[in-house]
Amino acid sequence: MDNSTPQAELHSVSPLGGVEQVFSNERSGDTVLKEINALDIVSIATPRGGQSALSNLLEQQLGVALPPVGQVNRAGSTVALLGLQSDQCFLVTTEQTRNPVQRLKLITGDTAYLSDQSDSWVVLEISGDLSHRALERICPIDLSEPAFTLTSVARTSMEHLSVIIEKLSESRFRLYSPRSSANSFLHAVTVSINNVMPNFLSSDIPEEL
Amino acid sequence: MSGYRVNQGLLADSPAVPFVFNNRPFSGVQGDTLASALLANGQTLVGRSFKYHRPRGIFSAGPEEPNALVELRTGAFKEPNTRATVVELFNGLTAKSQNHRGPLSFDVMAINDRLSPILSAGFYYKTFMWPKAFWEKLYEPVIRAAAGLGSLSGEEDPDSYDKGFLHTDLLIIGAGAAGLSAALTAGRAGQRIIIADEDFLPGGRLNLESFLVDDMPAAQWAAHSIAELRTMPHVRFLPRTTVYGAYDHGVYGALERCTDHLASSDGKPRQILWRIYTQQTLLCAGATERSIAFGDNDRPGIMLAGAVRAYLNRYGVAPGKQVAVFTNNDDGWRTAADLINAGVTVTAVIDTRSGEAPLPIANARICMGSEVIATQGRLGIHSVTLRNGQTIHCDCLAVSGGWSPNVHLTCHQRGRPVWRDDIAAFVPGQTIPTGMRVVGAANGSLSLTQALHEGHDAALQALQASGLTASANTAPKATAESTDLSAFWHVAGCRGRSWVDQQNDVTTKDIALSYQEGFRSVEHLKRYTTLGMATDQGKTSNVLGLAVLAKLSGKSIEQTGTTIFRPPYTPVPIAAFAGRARGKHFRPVRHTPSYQWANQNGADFVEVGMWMRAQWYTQQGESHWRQSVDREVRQTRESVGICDVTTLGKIDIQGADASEFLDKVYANTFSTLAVGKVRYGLMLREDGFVMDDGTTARFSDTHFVMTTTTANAVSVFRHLEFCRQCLWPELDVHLISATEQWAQYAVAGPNARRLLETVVDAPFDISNEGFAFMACAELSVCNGTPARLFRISFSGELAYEIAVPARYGHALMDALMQAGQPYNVMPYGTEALGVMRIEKGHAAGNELNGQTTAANLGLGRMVSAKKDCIGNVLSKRPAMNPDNPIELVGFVPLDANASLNAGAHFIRPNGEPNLASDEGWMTSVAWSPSLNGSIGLGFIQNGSQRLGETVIAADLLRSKHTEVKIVSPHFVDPDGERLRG
Amino acid sequence: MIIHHPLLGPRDAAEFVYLGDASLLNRPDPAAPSAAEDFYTYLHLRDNTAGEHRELWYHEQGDRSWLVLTRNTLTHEITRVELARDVAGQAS
Amino acid sequence: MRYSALQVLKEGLTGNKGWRPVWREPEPKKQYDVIIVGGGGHGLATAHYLAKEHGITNVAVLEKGWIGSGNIGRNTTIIRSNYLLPGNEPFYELSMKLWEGLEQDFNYNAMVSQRGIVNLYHSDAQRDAYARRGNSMLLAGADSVLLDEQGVRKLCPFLDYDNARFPIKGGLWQPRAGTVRHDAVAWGYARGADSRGVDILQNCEVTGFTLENGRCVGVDTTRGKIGARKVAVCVAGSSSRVMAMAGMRLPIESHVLQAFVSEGLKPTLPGVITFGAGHFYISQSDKGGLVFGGDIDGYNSYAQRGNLPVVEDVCEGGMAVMPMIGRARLLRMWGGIMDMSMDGSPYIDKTSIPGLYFNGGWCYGGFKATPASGWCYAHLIATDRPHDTATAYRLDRFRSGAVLDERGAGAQPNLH
Repeated sequence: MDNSTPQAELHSVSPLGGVEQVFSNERSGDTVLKEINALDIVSIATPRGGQSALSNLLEQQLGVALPPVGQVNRAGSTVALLGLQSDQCFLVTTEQTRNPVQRLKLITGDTAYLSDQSDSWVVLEISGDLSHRALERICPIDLSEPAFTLTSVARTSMEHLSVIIEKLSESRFRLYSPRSSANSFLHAVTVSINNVMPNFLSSDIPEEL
Repeated sequence: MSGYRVNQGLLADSPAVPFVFNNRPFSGVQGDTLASALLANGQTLVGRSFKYHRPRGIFSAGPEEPNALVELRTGAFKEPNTRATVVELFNGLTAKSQNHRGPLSFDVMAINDRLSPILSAGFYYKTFMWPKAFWEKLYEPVIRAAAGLGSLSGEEDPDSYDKGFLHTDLLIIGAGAAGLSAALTAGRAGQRIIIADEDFLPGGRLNLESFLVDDMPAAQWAAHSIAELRTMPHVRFLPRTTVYGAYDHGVYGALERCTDHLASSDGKPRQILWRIYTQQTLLCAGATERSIAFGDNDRPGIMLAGAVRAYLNRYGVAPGKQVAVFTNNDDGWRTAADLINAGVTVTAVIDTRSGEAPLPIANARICMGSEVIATQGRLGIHSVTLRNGQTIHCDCLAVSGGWSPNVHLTCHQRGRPVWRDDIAAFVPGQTIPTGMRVVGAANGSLSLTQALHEGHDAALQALQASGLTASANTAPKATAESTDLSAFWHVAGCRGRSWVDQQNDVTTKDIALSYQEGFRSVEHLKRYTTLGMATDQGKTSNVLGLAVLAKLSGKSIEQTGTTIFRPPYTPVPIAAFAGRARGKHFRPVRHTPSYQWANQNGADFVEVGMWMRAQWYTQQGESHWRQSVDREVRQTRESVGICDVTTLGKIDIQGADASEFLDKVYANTFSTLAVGKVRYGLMLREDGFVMDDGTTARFSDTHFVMTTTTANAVSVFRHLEFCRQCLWPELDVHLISATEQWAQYAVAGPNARRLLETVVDAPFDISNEGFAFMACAELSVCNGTPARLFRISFSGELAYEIAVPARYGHALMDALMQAGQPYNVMPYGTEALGVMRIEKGHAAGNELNGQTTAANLGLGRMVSAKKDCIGNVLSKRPAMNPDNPIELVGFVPLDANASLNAGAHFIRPNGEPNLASDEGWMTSVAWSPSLNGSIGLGFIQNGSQRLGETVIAADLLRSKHTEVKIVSPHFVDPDGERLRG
Repeated sequence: MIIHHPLLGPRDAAEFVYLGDASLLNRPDPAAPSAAEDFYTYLHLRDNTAGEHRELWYHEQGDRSWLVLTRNTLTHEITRVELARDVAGQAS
Repeated sequence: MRYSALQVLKEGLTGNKGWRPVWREPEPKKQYDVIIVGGGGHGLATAHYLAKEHGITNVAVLEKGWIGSGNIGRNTTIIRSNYLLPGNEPFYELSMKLWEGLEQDFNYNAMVSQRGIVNLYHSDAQRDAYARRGNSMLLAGADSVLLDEQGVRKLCPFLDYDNARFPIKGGLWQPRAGTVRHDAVAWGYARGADSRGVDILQNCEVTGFTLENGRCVGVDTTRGKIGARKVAVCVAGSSSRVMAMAGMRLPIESHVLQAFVSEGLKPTLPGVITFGAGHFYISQSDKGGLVFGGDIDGYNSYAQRGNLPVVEDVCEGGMAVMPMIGRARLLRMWGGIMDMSMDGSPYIDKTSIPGLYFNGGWCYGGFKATPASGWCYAHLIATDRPHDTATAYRLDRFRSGAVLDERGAGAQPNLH
């Protein structure tokens, strides 16, 4: 960290320092757990009665309409709108800037109320054949089709922590949890993976796979 | 020694497995339970009963076992009260019998048995009352030591446990004939299924009987069916999994035993507690056999007829060399038949029914219309006496009183079972859990063919309900066996005691006495005699007990009714319900962005809710926390200090009607707050008491940022959402928590501005003129990092709070410390924060405890009379506005060196220490470096009118009475010149 | 218990926080002469029905919406779930 | 018949033939001086003290099912008088003193076992609040001891001190607190009341109140109309339903509280222990079962059963504070219906209808209050004046604002 002079630009730290863990196993293949950092997250609240105006605007400017609650609208791999409340969604983008609200405000003007959430969350991605089985240990939501699809998003709680979950593929999930408890959340997910890794000494797991 | 291994049963070619029971080495085979292995080794005596310490043997072959309870494993892994009948044998298993003093074969506590006439039901309610003091000192310790069963290790459970959530369309409980038949039909049609079975060898009684299914041995058919189901991707098979409870709306609790059959858990969870969410459920839990009450029917060697068959057919073990059968139904005869086929001697079949023998039993005495009235043998049975005086030799008596369907899960939502006379048993009633169907023996359909057909049919209905069509198949075929029975409960006129509940030692005499003393409702009977309250929850005894009671009252069993079946179906370890939430992981830990920084700079942390906060920073040469805290206070008041206040709740409030909304939720007015300004806000509950306080800043006409106390961040947010959605939905206002988003630091002290001027980017002006007390701004620091600056003060000093996005928190802390070097800046913790707020007379958690009003806090004037707000109306209730209200004031000891205790109560000098003279209490105390003495805040009647008066701070708990003077709560800078400077 | 959220479908009740009788939606008029009595009744007296009960639940671990459930307090059966915002909107 | 060790011996040797019913099963009379609606602990205690202390014996106790079938037969058997507020503490201390003489009073061994209760604290603020409470208790003549961590270690060495998420910093200890065999309390009071002439009428459900020109003069029941000069309702758990028959709405919600018992174990716990950083309290019964519980489920319910989240929450608390109980098995879980009041404190009061009295709102604290509740209710019924220790238990205290909010949680029943 460079702090030689107070005038130095502030150095940023990610919640988990960019952790990436690979859980290898001959029988089940690799399960990868990875922190995702390069994201801007802005909450967009819709003024009463301003639904369609805002939705059209976003569709024109970003190529994504306002999603209904529980759904994700994506534009390519760079922009996603997560419908988290009936009058509020998260804009998640990989195109980062110093002040995401300022930038988005240029587009939305007075049609939306914006609030920066980029630093509010630790974001983990879990992928591999065991992902589903691992999440089964902590996630109360049915993550299988058709209950939970590739355009689904849900906020729920896991191990006493608030978590937003989306499904990027059948074996790949993205999890957002509050930044301050990032370590507890990482622990919850890693324990889940370890607990479902096949154990060659015990006979109760194989059929499970 | 009587039991022995006749063949290998299903365990052909199983390897030998050594184990230890009561310190003696034994050998069983893979696939044995501890019980079958003990029987195979001729170990008939395995335990002692609860009250009379009677010798007891293995009674059943399943979870209903009342007698064969052992302490399994050793050291911290010890598991008391473990049923030997369900313990899967593993290499090196160690078990001990329980509840005896001295060797199992000679328990000195067996003296109780001699005293049994006196120790009758409820005897303890009638004595042990004199002398009064003797109960805790003498009687109770003796009773307690004698009671109980196994013992805990006293050490932390070293195993780990996990939990999980499963979702399915069809849950099948039990993989016996009915369950497997259903699973095949539904599975083949592609339905999403979970099938759970409590046994480690699924198949239920298919593994215990000598039947044929689809022309192959039943056990083999079960194995094939399971193999087929395992190939179906949409079928989840859970062996060793007990569904223990049925909860609302199709939620089922299940316990999977992952490593209990292994010598070691090998780092994996020992058990998993599953919550299963299902659309439909088939309960295929089978039935449990029950005994008959007759003289001395509890001797080791007397067991259920079906259990004898189970040991013979599944484990290849004959529980005796000379077996007699006592039955009231045809099923009992099958035990005799199977024994004969295995070459075991059957000395007699005694049937309470007259007429023809339903089966031919070679070389056995057949006694129709007869009864066993007595048994002989000390530590094991050696003969029985019949009504006609005949004595019959046997080292094992197989008893069948009929079968009781396992209706438990149908009753977990308060459904009541109904009586069926033809099978003399309770079957599921009309009200059972939504989405559940009951199939096979659990439904009173006791024959194999019925089970197979009902399973198939129920699956068809389940498929239809979820819009699937069955692929063409029919129910598996089996030969129909007869299950005729005529109810028979209690052999009358026996001289010996007739046991009903073997574990709790409840006999027919106890039931009669209970009735005689007026305990005639089944619930009274249960509570007075403890019938059915043992670890088996009366699985083999309840119905028998009801029958005996019914006979006494001349009512039918149906009129007599049952007690309530409650979860769990079989006992579940407490640790399994807790899962991972233990030790340090009991609850999540929250860290602020500069936690690492604080860690590296000598911080000592304290739990504040989920947060870990720095309470002080120890510097070199400081050996006591007070040294650190005093230094932090002095340094702040003299120059400048920095405190991490990130944990305060921050709520981003936006909308066209945001200011109107704030006027409604705050007692004071916010619509008049200018943009760029901050105001202290007081929030009431609707009942008029203070809910929370904090500052709210206005960044634009439509944008406010509210801070809450750390403790109330979540509840205030919830309350605001209630106001927004439920009370004033017409308002355009939106909330989102920004607590996690911003790292926030208080910079306090005379040099605070000078310090900040070096980090705030030009052209922002934070001079006293340009940025006066209670100003706020969005600006940038350290070359463009977006930040928020608030000029507010909790310490009473010239102070600011500066916030940056969390990712920069650590770096900002470094930057501020750098910038502050010329002023000898240092960080201070929550203790110094607390001292300074007490010096300044600010209320905090100890004062805002939900019991105080604005008036109590001296903030009565803040409750606006001009507008409505939450709590306004009810805050005016008379009793909340008395003539002599308690008021928050300051206190100092008359003796300058004396210290103060929070929690002390105030009484007038020379007043008696009693409630009548209680005038209030001390809420917060501190040693004030600024005043160089102890100070306190507290509530006392009419405080504001009594400044200068002396009262006693009475701390009876710590026998510390201190004379204190009532003073203004504003110990430092009462006129607030510093914070405006 | 499972609550069938009108927007999200079935969710475990553990995600929700319970408040109480839906009559709490009908906050009295603070300006009415009977305000003191009205607020006392509104906040404290309950029908406490044994049977169909309309009640307020908050989806704290979800979409943060307040819901009005119609739930039978004898059987726990839930027959109706509405957004409190809609119900309140109709009321006012 | 007087119970004694000698009697037990004598009967034991003569085949226990001589024991007679603990209470009679009489037919209802047409008219009583006092009818008590509800044959639970509080109702039976009220009848006992009406007869014994006030000489009013022409009394009937009406029970819709079997006596003791309410919360007296379904609780965690704890007795204590560790309250904070002056409106509460003297009442619960009176109860404690009555417990201490109870068995000799009604000649029945209810196994009153004063093995103490420790409320653990985990922060300085909690310690200060407990200090305030402990001093209130001492000011009211009760016993109370503030323990530091070492003190708690001496008392309960088996707790988790070294690996705890919320470290144990000490506890507030009341040595005179303890447990009682709950069913026996109902049976003992029934025996005491019955022996003084009180009629205990089981399977006699009240279906309505008889009012004559505004005064309550009796009740309709499933066993016919019964008249009385005074009718005293004492049906915690069903209060709203019963009082609705008199046209009254109450400051009460019905909630389910679950409780749990483990398999029988050899003695392992000294007394009652409550966890201060989660919802968990525990004791061990004379039979050896660990008896424990936690928070209410939190939603209105009359179904006497709860759901899994609370079971898990309670066991998490248990494992957090005493991980040695992990391998003990939970044998049975049940739910009772609580009268949850608006401030967590009960009501013992006249109603707006002359001749009709009300006792309820005990939340989950009714068991420990049984003797004092009966004592004070009997006093109110007999004298029409509240007992000195129960003057604060007014039904209309929310109108005046004189609330008794021990927790400072406000007018939301499921927070108390």
